[in-house]
Amino acid sequence: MESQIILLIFILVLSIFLGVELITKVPSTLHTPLMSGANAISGITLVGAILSSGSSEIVTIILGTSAVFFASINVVGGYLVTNRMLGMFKKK
Amino acid sequence: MESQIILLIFILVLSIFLGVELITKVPSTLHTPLMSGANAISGITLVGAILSSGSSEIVTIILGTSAVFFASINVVGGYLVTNRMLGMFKKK
Amino acid sequence: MQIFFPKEEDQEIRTTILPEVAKKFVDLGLEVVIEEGLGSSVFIEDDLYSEVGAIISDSRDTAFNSADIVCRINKPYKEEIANLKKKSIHISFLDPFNESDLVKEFANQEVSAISMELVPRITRAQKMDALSSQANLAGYAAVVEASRTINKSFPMMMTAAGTISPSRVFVIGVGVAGLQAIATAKRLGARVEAFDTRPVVEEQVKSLGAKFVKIDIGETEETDQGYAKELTEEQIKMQQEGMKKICSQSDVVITTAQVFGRPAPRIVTNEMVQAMQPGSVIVDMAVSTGGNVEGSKADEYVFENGVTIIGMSNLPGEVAKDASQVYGANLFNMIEEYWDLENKVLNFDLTDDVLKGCVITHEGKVVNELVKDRM
Amino acid sequence: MQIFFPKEEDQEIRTTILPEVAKKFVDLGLEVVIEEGLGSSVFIEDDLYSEVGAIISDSRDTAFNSADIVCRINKPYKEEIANLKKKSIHISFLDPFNESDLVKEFANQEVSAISMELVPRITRAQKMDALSSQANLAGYAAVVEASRTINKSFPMMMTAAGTISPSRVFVIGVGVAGLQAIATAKRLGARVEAFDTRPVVEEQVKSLGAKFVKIDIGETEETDQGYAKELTEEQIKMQQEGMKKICSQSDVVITTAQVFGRPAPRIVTNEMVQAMQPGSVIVDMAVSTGGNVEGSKADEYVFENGVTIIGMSNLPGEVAKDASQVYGANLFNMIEEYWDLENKVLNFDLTDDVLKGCVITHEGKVVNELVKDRM
Amino acid sequence: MDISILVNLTYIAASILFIVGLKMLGSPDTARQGNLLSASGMLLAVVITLLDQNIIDYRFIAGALLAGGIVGYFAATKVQMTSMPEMVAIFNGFGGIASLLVGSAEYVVSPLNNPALMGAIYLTVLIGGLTFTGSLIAYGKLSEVISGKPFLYKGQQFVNGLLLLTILLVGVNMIFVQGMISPNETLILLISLAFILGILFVIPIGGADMPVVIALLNSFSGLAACAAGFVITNNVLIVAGALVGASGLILTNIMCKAMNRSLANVLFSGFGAVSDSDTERSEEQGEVSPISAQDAYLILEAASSVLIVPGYGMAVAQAQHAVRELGELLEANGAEVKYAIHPVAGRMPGHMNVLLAEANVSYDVLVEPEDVNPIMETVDVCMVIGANDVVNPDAKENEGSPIYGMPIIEVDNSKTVFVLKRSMASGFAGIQNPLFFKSNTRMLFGDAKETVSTLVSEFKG
Amino acid sequence: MDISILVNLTYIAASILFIVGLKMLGSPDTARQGNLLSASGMLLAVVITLLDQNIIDYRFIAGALLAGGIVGYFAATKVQMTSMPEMVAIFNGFGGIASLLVGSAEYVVSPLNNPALMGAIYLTVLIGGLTFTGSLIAYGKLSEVISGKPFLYKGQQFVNGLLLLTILLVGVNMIFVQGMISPNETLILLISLAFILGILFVIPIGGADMPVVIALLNSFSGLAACAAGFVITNNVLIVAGALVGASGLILTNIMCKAMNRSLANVLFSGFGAVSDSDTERSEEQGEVSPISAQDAYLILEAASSVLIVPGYGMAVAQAQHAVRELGELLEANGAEVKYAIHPVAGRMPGHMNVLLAEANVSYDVLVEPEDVNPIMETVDVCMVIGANDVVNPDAKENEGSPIYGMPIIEVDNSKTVFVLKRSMASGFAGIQNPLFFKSNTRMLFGDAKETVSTLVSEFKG
Ligand SMILES: NC(=O)c1ccc[n+]([C@@H]2O[C@H](COP(=O)([O-])OP(=O)(O)OC[C@H]3O[C@@H](n4cnc5c(N)ncnc54)[C@H](OP(=O)(O)O)[C@@H]3O)[C@@H](O)[C@H]2O)c1
Ligand SMILES: NC(=O)c1ccc[n+]([C@@H]2O[C@H](COP(=O)([O-])OP(=O)(O)OC[C@H]3O[C@@H](n4cnc5c(N)ncnc54)[C@H](OP(=O)(O)O)[C@@H]3O)[C@@H](O)[C@H]2O)c1
Ligand SMILES: NC(=O)c1ccc[n+]([C@@H]2O[C@H](COP(=O)([O-])OP(=O)(O)OC[C@H]3O[C@@H](n4cnc5c(N)ncnc54)[C@H](O)[C@@H]3O)[C@@H](O)[C@H]2O)c1
Ligand SMILES: NC(=O)c1ccc[n+]([C@@H]2O[C@H](COP(=O)([O-])OP(=O)(O)OC[C@H]3O[C@@H](n4cnc5c(N)ncnc54)[C@H](O)[C@@H]3O)[C@@H](O)[C@H]2O)c1
Repeated sequence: MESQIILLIFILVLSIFLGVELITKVPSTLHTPLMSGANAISGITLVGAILSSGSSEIVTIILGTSAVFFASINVVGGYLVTNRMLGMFKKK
Repeated sequence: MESQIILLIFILVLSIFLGVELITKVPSTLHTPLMSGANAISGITLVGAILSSGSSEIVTIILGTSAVFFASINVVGGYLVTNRMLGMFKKK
Repeated sequence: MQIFFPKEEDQEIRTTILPEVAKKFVDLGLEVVIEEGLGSSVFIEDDLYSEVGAIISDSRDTAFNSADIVCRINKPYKEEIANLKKKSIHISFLDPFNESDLVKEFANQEVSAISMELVPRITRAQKMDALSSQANLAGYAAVVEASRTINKSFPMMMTAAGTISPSRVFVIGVGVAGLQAIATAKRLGARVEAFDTRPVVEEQVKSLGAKFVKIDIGETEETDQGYAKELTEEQIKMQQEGMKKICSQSDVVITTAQVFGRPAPRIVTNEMVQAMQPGSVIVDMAVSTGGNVEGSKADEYVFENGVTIIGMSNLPGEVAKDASQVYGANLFNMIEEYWDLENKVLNFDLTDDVLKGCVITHEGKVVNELVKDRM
Repeated sequence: MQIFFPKEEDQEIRTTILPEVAKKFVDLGLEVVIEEGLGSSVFIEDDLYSEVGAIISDSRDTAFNSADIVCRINKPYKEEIANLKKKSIHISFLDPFNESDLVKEFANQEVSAISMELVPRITRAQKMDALSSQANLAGYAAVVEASRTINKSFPMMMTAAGTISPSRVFVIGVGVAGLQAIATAKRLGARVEAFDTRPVVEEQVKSLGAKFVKIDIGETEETDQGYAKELTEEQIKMQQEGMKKICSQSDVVITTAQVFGRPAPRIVTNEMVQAMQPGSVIVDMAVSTGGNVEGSKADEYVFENGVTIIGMSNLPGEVAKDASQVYGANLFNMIEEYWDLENKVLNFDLTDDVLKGCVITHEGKVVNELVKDRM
Repeated sequence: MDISILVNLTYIAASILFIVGLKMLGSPDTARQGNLLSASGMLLAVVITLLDQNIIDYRFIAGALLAGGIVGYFAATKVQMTSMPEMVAIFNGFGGIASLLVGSAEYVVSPLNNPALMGAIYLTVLIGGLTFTGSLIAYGKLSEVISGKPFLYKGQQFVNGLLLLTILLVGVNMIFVQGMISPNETLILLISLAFILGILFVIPIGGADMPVVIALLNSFSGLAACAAGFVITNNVLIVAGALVGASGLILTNIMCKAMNRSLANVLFSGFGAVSDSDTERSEEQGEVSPISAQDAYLILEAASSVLIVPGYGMAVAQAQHAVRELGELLEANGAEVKYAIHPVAGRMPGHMNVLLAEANVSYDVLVEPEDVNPIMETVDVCMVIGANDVVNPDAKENEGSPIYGMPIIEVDNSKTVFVLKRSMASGFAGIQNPLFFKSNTRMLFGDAKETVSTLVSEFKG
Repeated sequence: MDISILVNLTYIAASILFIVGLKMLGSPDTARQGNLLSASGMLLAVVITLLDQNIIDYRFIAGALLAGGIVGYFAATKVQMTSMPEMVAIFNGFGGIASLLVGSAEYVVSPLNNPALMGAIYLTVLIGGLTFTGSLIAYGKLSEVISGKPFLYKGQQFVNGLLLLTILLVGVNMIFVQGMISPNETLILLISLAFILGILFVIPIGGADMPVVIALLNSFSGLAACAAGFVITNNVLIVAGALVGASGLILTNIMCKAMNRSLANVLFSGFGAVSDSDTERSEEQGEVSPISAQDAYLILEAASSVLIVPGYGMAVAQAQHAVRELGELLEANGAEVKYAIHPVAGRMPGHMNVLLAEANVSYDVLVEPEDVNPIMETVDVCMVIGANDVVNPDAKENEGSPIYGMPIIEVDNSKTVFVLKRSMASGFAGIQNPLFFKSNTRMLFGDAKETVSTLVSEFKG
């Protein structure tokens, strides 16, 4: 267990560095779509929600299911909205 | 064990991406020092060598110890050479 | 309403309007009459005027008598004023501060006389400002004249047979004409320096890539229209002292210094001229208001110790065609501004800033305050 | 060794050398003699020459007789040659293809005559190439002259009184003079177009930011020195056809077309002149070799249907001081090139490419092949 | 092969898609594909998760997924273009509450004596909760349900301090001490505190700064997901969450820089409070919108007709060479470029002509006001370079103005106007210029030569 | 706390130091600190590893560490500056052999029936071995112990194919099948094959390309360490190794680009073989050294006196405006900038004057050859912009040359000469220019305007 947490922390650290490196010079017209796109990714908590709601405890199921609901709004809406925004950038 | 390998692969993937992102636009005067500096880092195998040579099997110890010897040349020499090269870049 | 453009005297190379502008007057609904041969000095035949709808008149006096508006470049003879129709309008350069007789005659005749030199220097009136439009071309012509006269090339040339050094041009007085002179000399490749008493000018000189010469002469002032105020005796001395060295190093000196309503300041003394290199050239652009240069004579090339002093009083005439074009445009812009399209009359509103500035006589009276003060 | 610089005739405004160059001759170890008043046309007094070590001679004939080298700008009178010392050297423009008599006289007198126009166009000889150094200044002067003459401004000016359109300048023949004319007109702000029969010129014209006019006249050639070859009758026709329209739209036409050793081609016909706008200006820079423009006359302003044709044969004289400076430098560079510092004599090596090109007579014989062929 | 290995390898693949997608979102040419990539990563992760053998009942999951998906779909497609930022805010809030719920769900079933797990749950709930309410407030401010004004009150700092302290104490209790209050109470307390924190965090910030706040909250919701990943030991949550957390923070920072402010300044100073005098003036004249050269570049890059209006300032800055270069680059980029020369621009007749000729601008591209004013509506961008009086709309609109009646270049009729000057100072005529306050005007402050040079280097990439 | 947690946390810290260090190595200002950071990461990792409780005997370790350290120290400090690249090559080789040894050591003690482990060991040994011999060959070529010429022979491809196939078979045997040959034999066979592969890989490549090869081998040694990390399940090896592996690959690519070649071209084509005719010509005239604008920028940036020598090419390219801008930037950077105008530069007398005046270059900074030739030794950089004949040293050195005797601008006496032109074409006089082949000359190929503009944007950063 502990060795696993160490590895997870490793992963966390690497991801953070990667996140920082990925975003460098972004033109400000892209700020909003980028924010929105990142927001959609943060809907990954949906995976966690699914896992939670698959439990057998009733409280967990309720909580998990509502989590699934909210998270899927975030994911579906987030990606669609981003896509719409980016649609405006099509070249002349 | 297997879950650990999964995590290690995760780490591997992230590190590779990070490695790619880190090096972007390097002026060519820095190519050699950068190569040399990266080379010194690759001497990290020294850590592995130490762990190997700490074994109780005699073959392992021999192999490990020679590994330590070579790796430490790489590490010490690598960092020092890099430092010397970079010393030439001091500003006027 | 009839507008008449008499031919200028023979020594004037410019003409009052070109056919293109005449057409605009016609389009405005005016009856345009021109005197025979109006455009001959700029190679424009009468046909071209009649093609755009102007009437060619061979009798100057008749035309004077019937026209509601008479437009010309230079001031009229006194006798001609008597010929003018009552309540008609007469537009031209007038020199009203010095020509009191003419002004009185206009008043007597009940002619409304507009003096082009008194169009105020406000942003709105720029399109009617003939002083500027002519000074601009004069600045250009002064440099062309100087480059023609001097026995050197303006630009630097590094050649196989050695380096030809650039001419040094020094522009004194950086108003409209001075700025254009700087620009033209710079273009031709000369090293250009300039001086003016008004400190705001420094930035303007630099904006043309030339060098501003700093001479400390104490406080100076400008009027609200941007004209310079007269310097004190002492300041003039300081200025001359500061300029002497620069003049002696210059191949060309161009002086444009004017003070509104006064004789031009005497800036370049005979001593300074003596100090200049033989072969160098001075263009005195203020020669007609008294001259900035000691010894300059109107419409003459004076040779003084190897130095040529050019005193052309009609520099815009050197580019007569363009000068005529812009002068005509100034006239047109002025008349159009006050033209009542429906009633086909001029709105003579003397409370208007521009008219208040440039109308000298109206309804038998001298109405311009400045002119009245000086009479 | 004595070197003598006689004064040029009165109509020549240039002078052979300026004091700075005279000093260089003195430093080389030559005895420099100048005729009294040598520099007066460019405002240089004799004192300045004597200051650098030159001897002022008041007897032209004596000096001719004793000098080992005589340098001047223009060709001598036949009588003067008889005055020259035997085995002396005479350097000047000579026009040897047309002045067979002079050449013969030089040979008779056993004078080594060097013709400045025959200095070959090779990189090494550029510093001695007076044709280039003078043509360059002539190109500049032609534009200044045109800008003085035309009644328009060269640059465009967008002003409150309307837009003054830029003058259109058309340069025909883009050798040294043509290029400088283009550069100068461009500088002044004109719209410049140019044409030449040699196709390499296109890139050069563009390198000055002007427009090259393409007229298809078939194959053209240039000599190995870069001179143009003569066109066929038919080609000339094609060229004239192509140019007519451009000329009629141009305010200024400057022609510089020359063909080495032949009369200048007739490019602008009377018909083309007629088609131009009244008031426009043509400068025929080839007027002294026969003229590119029909009706142009040497040293005259010809008025043809409102068009002014300027035919100044001595354009470099308009910038006489600079022209004198570079001409003197050309002379100096030539003499220095062959000067034997130890023995203080000229190395007259007729196998040398440059001398082979420009020495006409030597030791009593006409040695130049080209000249011999034409006699 | 073990299904869990498959699942995990798929998670790795999904993470790679997120990484590449995020990278591609940062550049205009690839942003759209980037979003698609990241979306497919998400699909992959969700589908593979559903294969998980521990899931007992799919019904609820399927239902919730479907419901959420439908809501999200309609919200995203029906919203007005202009309200998209609000939408993002609210989506983000939902992400936060989802993390909070996951954390809570696990809390209910987990052993309490595992500090690492408790710590992870604590963070998940706290960050998720604050993201939720914070986003809601941001939504409110943007959609003007709540006043956009920064809300400031006395003792604010004290209240905040107290709140943070309480939260800290609850955390200590939850992770280490245990049992001071019951687990359920702890959870409810924590959730409430997180909610309050979110509200108090966002409410004092002005509406204009909301985009930055949303970016920050977005970063938080990533962190919440990341924390949730630790709670259920799931790599893909950790990776994706951390990516979003880190990149969101960087993005927040970039956005602050673009506004020329620091993050601290955005978060902790009521905008209006800083510059009282400014606000006063702008109430008279309207507001000035400055723009950075980089953003101006993006607009120019997309423009198909550009009108350059030079004035005296171009001469002072001696910017003519740089301007010519910019013009050439714009043309190379496919735009039609003209220079509108006002007759009295500069300080002498033909001033602009002299400079532009020097810089080799062809006469053919110079136009006069009369020619260009009638077609001004078709111009995408007017670049006013150091001109002022000659583009002052007062000349046609304001009878009282000393320049009333002068013809001007009516740049205000074009789609976008950039005004390049150093300050709000007036020109020769000494009068204020209402152009600067129009809604389609952007001020590009700075020396004209420097600004234009920056634009040029932007074009050269 | 468990010591292994401490160890692992330290590894994380070390990894962070490597990441940051590597990042900083990529920029001139921070490279030195970057190297220090990464070195301290290494120290940290080594020290904490020594605390490992499973280590039985420290004596050998300490001895080997000390010995290796001393050798490394002396090798690094005593080597001549010019031989540093060789040194890097050999260090890299040692890193490779160390990984190989670690892999072998683990192989000896590991169960054979764990395919994942076997796979890791296989990769470690293979990559480590090939890195080792490859680096030795690269060292040999650079230090000219081995001929720098690309070594090509008939049937090369066939031999290589056979080798790779054998290696593959050994791998299959080792990982999956087991027992076709004894473990020891397998190991020895694998090591030999790896060694041979390394030799055959590097030997065909020309000496000039060695830097690229070393960078690639460096990337390999990172991968070997990474594989070793999998063998002994050690994160820091994986992270550091993968970082180096990936960044090394990118760096290799960047280096290829700077040479205007593709990696494939470097690796698989004998350099000489491609351009036989080129070699021939350059044997006559010496070799031309091109330089990229970026590198030229770095040299200019450090120069304290710069002489610009314009010629006809500047006029053709109409580069005068860009040149002026570059001159201004150089001055702003503290360099003294002059323009040397040759009397016959261009195609008409004063051609350069016209252009430079148009671009607003002050007359004061124009100098003539006579003035500048005597002090040419003190000039750091001469920028020859589209000039050719006027800087041709043949005019003073080669009596047979048609331009012999013409005074020239003796740029070849300055410290560095950049020649900006489009090709090796000759100028007006139609003759070759030996300047281009001098050792202090660098050719900046391309249209002069574009090249100068690139330099300008480099300066603007
Ligand atoms: N053309 C003529 O013949 C003539 C003659 C005399 C007077 N005028 C008058 O001059 C005026 C001309 O109008 P205009 O629009 O050309 O100029 P303007 O109204 O005088 O405005 C020039 C603007 O340029 C800005 N500026 C100055 N230096 C700058 C720099 N280095 N970088 C960027 N911006 C700079 C100034 O603002 P910041 O200080 O904020 O930067 C100023 O607002 C008219 O009012 C006209 O009547 C014209
Ligand atoms: N000044 C005069 O009065 C005059 C008159 C006639 C002849 N000449 C002769 O002209 C020559 C002048 O010497 P120079 O050194 O100025 O010029 P040059 O020797 O003619 O060389 C010009 C060089 O510029 C390069 N070039 C052309 N276009 C370019 C572009 N767009 N970008 C970058 N480089 C470009 C060409 O090489 P690439 O093609 O490889 O780019 C060429 O080698 C002398 O030989 C002189 O005798 C001078
Ligand atoms: N706003 C407008 O519409 C408008 C229009 C045209 C001109 N102007 C401005 O009006 C001003 C005057 O222009 P102008 O050309 O009519 O001026 P001007 O012809 O009256 O005088 C020419 C110049 O001489 C200078 N001068 C006077 N005494 C001098 C001395 N002792 N030494 C040196 N210089 C001396 C003046 O300062 C002036 O610059 C300028 O600033 C010009 O920009 C404004
Ligand atoms: N290498 C050197 O050292 C050197 C020195 C000076 C000049 N040059 C070259 O020599 C060449 C000739 O120069 P130049 O000024 O003595 O020439 P030029 O005076 O003999 O003739 C002037 C120009 O007229 C042109 N021309 C002839 N017939 C024409 C026609 N029918 N229509 C139009 N144009 C016609 C010629 O092509 C030439 O360009 C130029 O290319 C110049 O660059 C070389």
